[in-house]
Amino acid sequence: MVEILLVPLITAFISDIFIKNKRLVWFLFLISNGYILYKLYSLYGKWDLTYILNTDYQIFGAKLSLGLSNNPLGWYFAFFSAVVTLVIAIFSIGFNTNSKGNVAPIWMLIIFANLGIFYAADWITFFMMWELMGWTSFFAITNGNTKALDGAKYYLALSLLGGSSMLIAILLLGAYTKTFIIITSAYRLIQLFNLAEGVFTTILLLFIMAFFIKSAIFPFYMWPSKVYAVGPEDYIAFMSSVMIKYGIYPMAIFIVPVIGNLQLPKIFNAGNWMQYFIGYLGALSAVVGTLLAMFQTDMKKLFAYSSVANMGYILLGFASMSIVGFEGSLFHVVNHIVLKAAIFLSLAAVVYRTGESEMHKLGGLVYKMPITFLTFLFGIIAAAGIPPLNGFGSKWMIIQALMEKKMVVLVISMVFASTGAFMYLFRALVSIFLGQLPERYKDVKEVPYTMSIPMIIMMGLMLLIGVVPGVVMKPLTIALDALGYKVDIATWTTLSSSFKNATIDLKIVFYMFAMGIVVAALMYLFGNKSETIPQHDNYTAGENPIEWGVDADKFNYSYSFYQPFKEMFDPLFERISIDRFFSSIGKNFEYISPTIQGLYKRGEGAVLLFSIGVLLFILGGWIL
Amino acid sequence: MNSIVFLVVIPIIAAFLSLFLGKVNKLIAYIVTIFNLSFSIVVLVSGKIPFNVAIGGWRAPYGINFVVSDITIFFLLLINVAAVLSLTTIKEHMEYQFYAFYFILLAATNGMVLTGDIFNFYLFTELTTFAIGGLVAYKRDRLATGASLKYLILSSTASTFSLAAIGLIYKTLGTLNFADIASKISNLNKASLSLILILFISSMLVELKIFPFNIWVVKAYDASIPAVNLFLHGMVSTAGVYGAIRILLMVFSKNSIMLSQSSNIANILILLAFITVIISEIGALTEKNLIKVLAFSSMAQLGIFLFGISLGNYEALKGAFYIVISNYFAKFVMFIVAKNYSVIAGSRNYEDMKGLGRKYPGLAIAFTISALSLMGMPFFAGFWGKLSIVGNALLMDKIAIIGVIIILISSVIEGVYYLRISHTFFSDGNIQDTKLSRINCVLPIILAAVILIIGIYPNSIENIIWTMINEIQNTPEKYIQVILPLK
Amino acid sequence: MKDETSVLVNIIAFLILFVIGIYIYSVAIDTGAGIKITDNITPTMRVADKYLNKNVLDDNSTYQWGGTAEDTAANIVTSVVVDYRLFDTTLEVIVLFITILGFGFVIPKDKRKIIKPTTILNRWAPILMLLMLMIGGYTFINGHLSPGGGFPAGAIISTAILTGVLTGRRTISQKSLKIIEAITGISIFSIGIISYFLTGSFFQNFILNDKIGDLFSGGLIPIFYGLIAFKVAAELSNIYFEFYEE
Amino acid sequence: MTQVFILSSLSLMFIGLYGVLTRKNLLKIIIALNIIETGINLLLVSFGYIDHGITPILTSQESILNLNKMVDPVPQAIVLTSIVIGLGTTAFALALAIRYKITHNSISINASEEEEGRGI
Amino acid sequence: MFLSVIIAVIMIFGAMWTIVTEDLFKAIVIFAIVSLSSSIMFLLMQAPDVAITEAAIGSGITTGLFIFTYKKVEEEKDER
Repeated sequence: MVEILLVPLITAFISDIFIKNKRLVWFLFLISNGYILYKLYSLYGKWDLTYILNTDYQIFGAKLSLGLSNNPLGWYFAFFSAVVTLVIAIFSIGFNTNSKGNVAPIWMLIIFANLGIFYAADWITFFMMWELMGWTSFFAITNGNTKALDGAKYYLALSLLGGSSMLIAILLLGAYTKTFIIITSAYRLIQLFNLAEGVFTTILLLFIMAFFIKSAIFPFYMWPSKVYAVGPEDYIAFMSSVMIKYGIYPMAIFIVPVIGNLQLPKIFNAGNWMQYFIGYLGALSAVVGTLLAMFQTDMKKLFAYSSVANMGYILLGFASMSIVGFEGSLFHVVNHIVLKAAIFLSLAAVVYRTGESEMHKLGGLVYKMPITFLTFLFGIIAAAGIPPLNGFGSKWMIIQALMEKKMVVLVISMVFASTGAFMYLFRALVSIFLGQLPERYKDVKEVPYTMSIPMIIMMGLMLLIGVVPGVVMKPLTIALDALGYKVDIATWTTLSSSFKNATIDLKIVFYMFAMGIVVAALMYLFGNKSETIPQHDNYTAGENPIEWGVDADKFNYSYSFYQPFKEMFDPLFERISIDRFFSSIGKNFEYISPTIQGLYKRGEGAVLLFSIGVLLFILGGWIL
Repeated sequence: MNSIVFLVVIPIIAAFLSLFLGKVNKLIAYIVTIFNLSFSIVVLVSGKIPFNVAIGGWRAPYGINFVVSDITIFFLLLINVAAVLSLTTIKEHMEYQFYAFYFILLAATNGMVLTGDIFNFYLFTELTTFAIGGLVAYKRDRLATGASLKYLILSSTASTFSLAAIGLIYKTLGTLNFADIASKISNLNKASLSLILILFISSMLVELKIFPFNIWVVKAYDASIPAVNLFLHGMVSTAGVYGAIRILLMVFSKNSIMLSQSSNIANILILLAFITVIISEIGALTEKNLIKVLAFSSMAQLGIFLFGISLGNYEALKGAFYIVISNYFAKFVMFIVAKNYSVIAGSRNYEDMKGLGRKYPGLAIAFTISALSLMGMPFFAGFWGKLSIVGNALLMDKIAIIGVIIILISSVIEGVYYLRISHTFFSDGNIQDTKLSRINCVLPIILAAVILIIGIYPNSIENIIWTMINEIQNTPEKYIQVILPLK
Repeated sequence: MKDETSVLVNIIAFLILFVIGIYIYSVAIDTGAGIKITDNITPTMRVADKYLNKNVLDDNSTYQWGGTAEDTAANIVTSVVVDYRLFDTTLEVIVLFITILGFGFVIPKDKRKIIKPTTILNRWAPILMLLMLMIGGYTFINGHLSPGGGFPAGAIISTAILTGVLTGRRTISQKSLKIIEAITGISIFSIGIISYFLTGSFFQNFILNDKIGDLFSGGLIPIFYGLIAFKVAAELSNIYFEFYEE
Repeated sequence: MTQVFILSSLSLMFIGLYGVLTRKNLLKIIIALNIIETGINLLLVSFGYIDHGITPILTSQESILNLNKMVDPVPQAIVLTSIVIGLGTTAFALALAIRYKITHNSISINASEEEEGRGI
Repeated sequence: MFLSVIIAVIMIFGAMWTIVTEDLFKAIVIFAIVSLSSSIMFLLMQAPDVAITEAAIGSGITTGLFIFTYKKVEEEKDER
């Protein structure tokens, strides 16, 4: 089992040596990803495989032993992220032929950490992989260009903060429950609840803070927009789809079981206050994510906030604490990996060809890049949760579970968020692909084969999971069953909801939609053609706005698409801005630091401070 | 094993000889340092480790004696290895005074670690102060004179404080020998003991670079030539750390590991420790000069070390040892890399060193590895130290918990500014092609490899540290019967 | 002229000293158990008792005037400085060596004018030099009998050389001073090494069986004091050469 | 009798410390440092002093008889060394002060360290 | 007995005066007096060895050094 971790490490080392020639390095990257996928596939079902490495490093009196275990949930996350990583690997061979920096070695290290996180058996290994992933992703994001520095610095500070809060939580847990193994520490933590409630809540809150920072949930939702806009696009596709799930996995394996069977008084007999706390945070991040996504002009930032919203849905699924809700959110995890990867791959293709990521500067690419358009369209439909594609199933199960638990406020916020999703997804589709093609992109061609094939694979995946959810649900339910949850194994095409005998058969839904598309295509072919007028004529009466000294793109209809909607929410966002709060903390530190440097640079108060130090000792030694 | 005194005598004789041999000095410096290192290795291997050497034939409490125990040998090796490594960075011809100062510094730091007599320890500290004062002032330009003068004034006032403490110890306990003091310390009046402790600790903390006492650090590091930075870091602060362990933990703490009888002095030490950490991290945040950044960061690491020591339990002490080791190797790599890059880029400002990481990847990777180890990232040596210090501090009283939280926040700050520096190394910049000889790329890579090995597989270091902690655990009894059996 | 920052610093300094003073006072009058810093402990309760009775090695050996003892220096302070704790004094010589070396290294060397010595000084210079040399010689030769010792002797001899420098007479060149300094330093430590080979432990006194009180008693002590005297004299006169270089 | 010695040396130390803390002129600071050194030496010797003690030098047989009235020799040995350390510190500090005067062309301690002022 | 009190008083006032005076040369001279009186104090404390050393080194050489540096520092006469 340990060779699945060794392979990425060795390839990282080798590709670091041959960093100069790109072809070999990216080819190695592809092979190792393929190997990992194959190895994961062979590990399916063998849940008792463990690998223990005991060092004689003493902590709390006992010798520390680091372990990896093939737990079912870890396998589930690892397998599906490996599938998507393989596809991205194929894509990035073509993408990186002419890019400056080479992110492959760092990316291999991140994949090593990725597998380590999903397979860690005890908290110390988990923490080691977590921190390794933290700083390696900093180097992957910046990858040599300095304009990415302050966004990456922001992300680094947050992830280090998350890491430290998790370190405190792990050590408190280790001290009070005498074990670092994740599963046993969960059970003992529950007994600890009635012994020392204060410690219990601090441990839980610190864990939740660390996981929310990594998964960009409500209080820490700002970093994705700063980071996704500047990083290398193929790595960002990996980061936005897989790496944002690292916070969700420990929630699923540790926090949810602990909160689930806590004997806390139930509020409106739906769930204890912890569930509501998580639920409201999920709802907030869904709503805020959607709203902010609407106001963005950069397409990568737009989809960064859409990731925040989707993380919100997953949390809502956890908050319902019902089996169907839990399954729904885990199913949504895979759906989101697939659809986010598809969307970011197509964005990468757009950036690869046009080099532009501001939406109002693009337009009309549908004629030049049809396959990218189709992938983007499928991604949009899946993200919006429209039936034939995979987004629908998980959202449907989550809303069912929330309704069954009568958490009405959460349901309303989820529905508001998914309708909001229509708005910004449609806006992205229209401004990038539809509309008129600016002159400068006249000679844009479709991306080469090595990049369009993975996009087609992604489309196929989305359709497959959409129509036959069993592909994901069957391994998921088997995994949950192996973990000890009372769950019945899902069938290939039907999804069971939390109400009695209300299942839904997705094959029929697919047939209906197929017929709908056929009718739409007929109407389009035989309807009267629309004649195209140059875009700028309609408001500049044939004049060329450049003579007015104004940037023509600002007049593009998709410039501030939802201006009225934005004015409605602006007063809200002006006053409370979490983003300003965090960056102001950073600014304060940078403000104090010159004064301290001044103190040390002059250095003439040395003896005075020496005697003040002696004074401090005397006051301490004498008075205290 | 009386010949251990050669470790101190040979460098002093070499110092006298260095007055005449202008050109040959560098060769003699190598010979003497390698002699010291190999001699201490022979003593380590000889296996007669806890032994006591009475100088001049007079037995322990009456004459001066050298004590060699597990901790002594460990720190002796650290100092001598540091001396050999920092000699390799001296390229150009140095005047004979530089080598005289260097020999005396070598003799003094070895003596500080070996001696078992408190006045002798004071004398060796004085010698180190003068040697470092001379070395810092070696460039004799504006910055160096100011730094050396202010360091001298501060350290001579500090030494008068420790002289007063020695006088008080002699007046009350009547002896000057560490072991004798350790055995008689408990029948001292509590107030008098805290007075003696305060005087002694205040002069000790000047060398340990703790907040109110460390105003001299940044100026001294910035004003001196790179080789002297390595001396300052490798030899002087290691000897200072040894002094803190030997005196604060073994001599003045009777039975409990509690740093001192009066627990509130320990609380003040914890308070000062984490204030040093947070202040030096914030100070380094916007610092542009690479050497000053390293000076701030070494203050922070020693702050964490003092925090680990004064927590008062053995696992936190083990963490403090890990921090010392990781800081020792990491800072070595960083100073060498800083020297090489500032020679190429022409200025010590890390923004002008853009793109050097691409031209000399070995150095930049070594720098990043040591930066990560200082930040306490897993898979590097610093992590094991941070783990046990944070773990044990959480279970202590309130002030320790606040201290741990502040230390973790400052390690976040440290992470931000270190990775920003290593990012500027790797980012693309136009650097004209001055050829850097391959051999000084090798040294940082080896040291970075050591950090990595300790990080991944800490067992080897763990056993060494536990032998030392066992020695501290049953301190006075084992220590005294090594020195005073002849009574 | 005093701007307000220095007034503030003065007040802070007063405050600090006041608090330290009160603290020391409170420790002095503390009534807790255990040895306090104020109760007078006579030398007999200290390590010094063995030095006074000269019986460090075997406990009940006594001595009388003119007889032999462990360490036959009549002046017990010299016995402590040069015999029992000799290593401190050798380190002391190194401290002086380093600081004077630093002094010569750091001081800016620029052209200095020579003031013509007054006639009185000119006339009296040789007599003064002789006088100084005699006093210096006396102090270190019987350092172990009467008070005085290596360090003051060196200072006095160096003043002899100072008068030579003042009156412009070329007594000793700087080069030879450096040589003397190095030779005496090395010989101090080589005696230590010889005693290591002879008697197995460093700086052990290997000339024994002298009698207390007579001139050449005290084994190695007069030799050490002589070497120290010459070394200190050489070093200090190095300083004087800095004063009045031609 | 010993009270006078201890109190006077303590006050010397405090005056010296006050001088180091407050004076701006470098030479003044070094003088204050020397005053602290002298104070410390006096303090150490006064620790060893006993009332009506006699000098610890054996002049004749009867001085051997009343050994217990002799003053403690060990602090005197320490002070011998510490005086020479005081000399060393002063010499080194003064040389640096002269160099400081040339490079900073002012001997007040808070002359700024940055590049102005002619340096040799 | 009260000789020691007189010497102590001289020392303390001399020390205070040295610290307080503005003129550098006067400070050096008074410092010489203080160190000489401390050498006498050593004599009163039955420590002749230390007294001689203090007299020779403590007041002799140190005062000479101070005067030497005073001459070098005072040459430019622009003491700010």
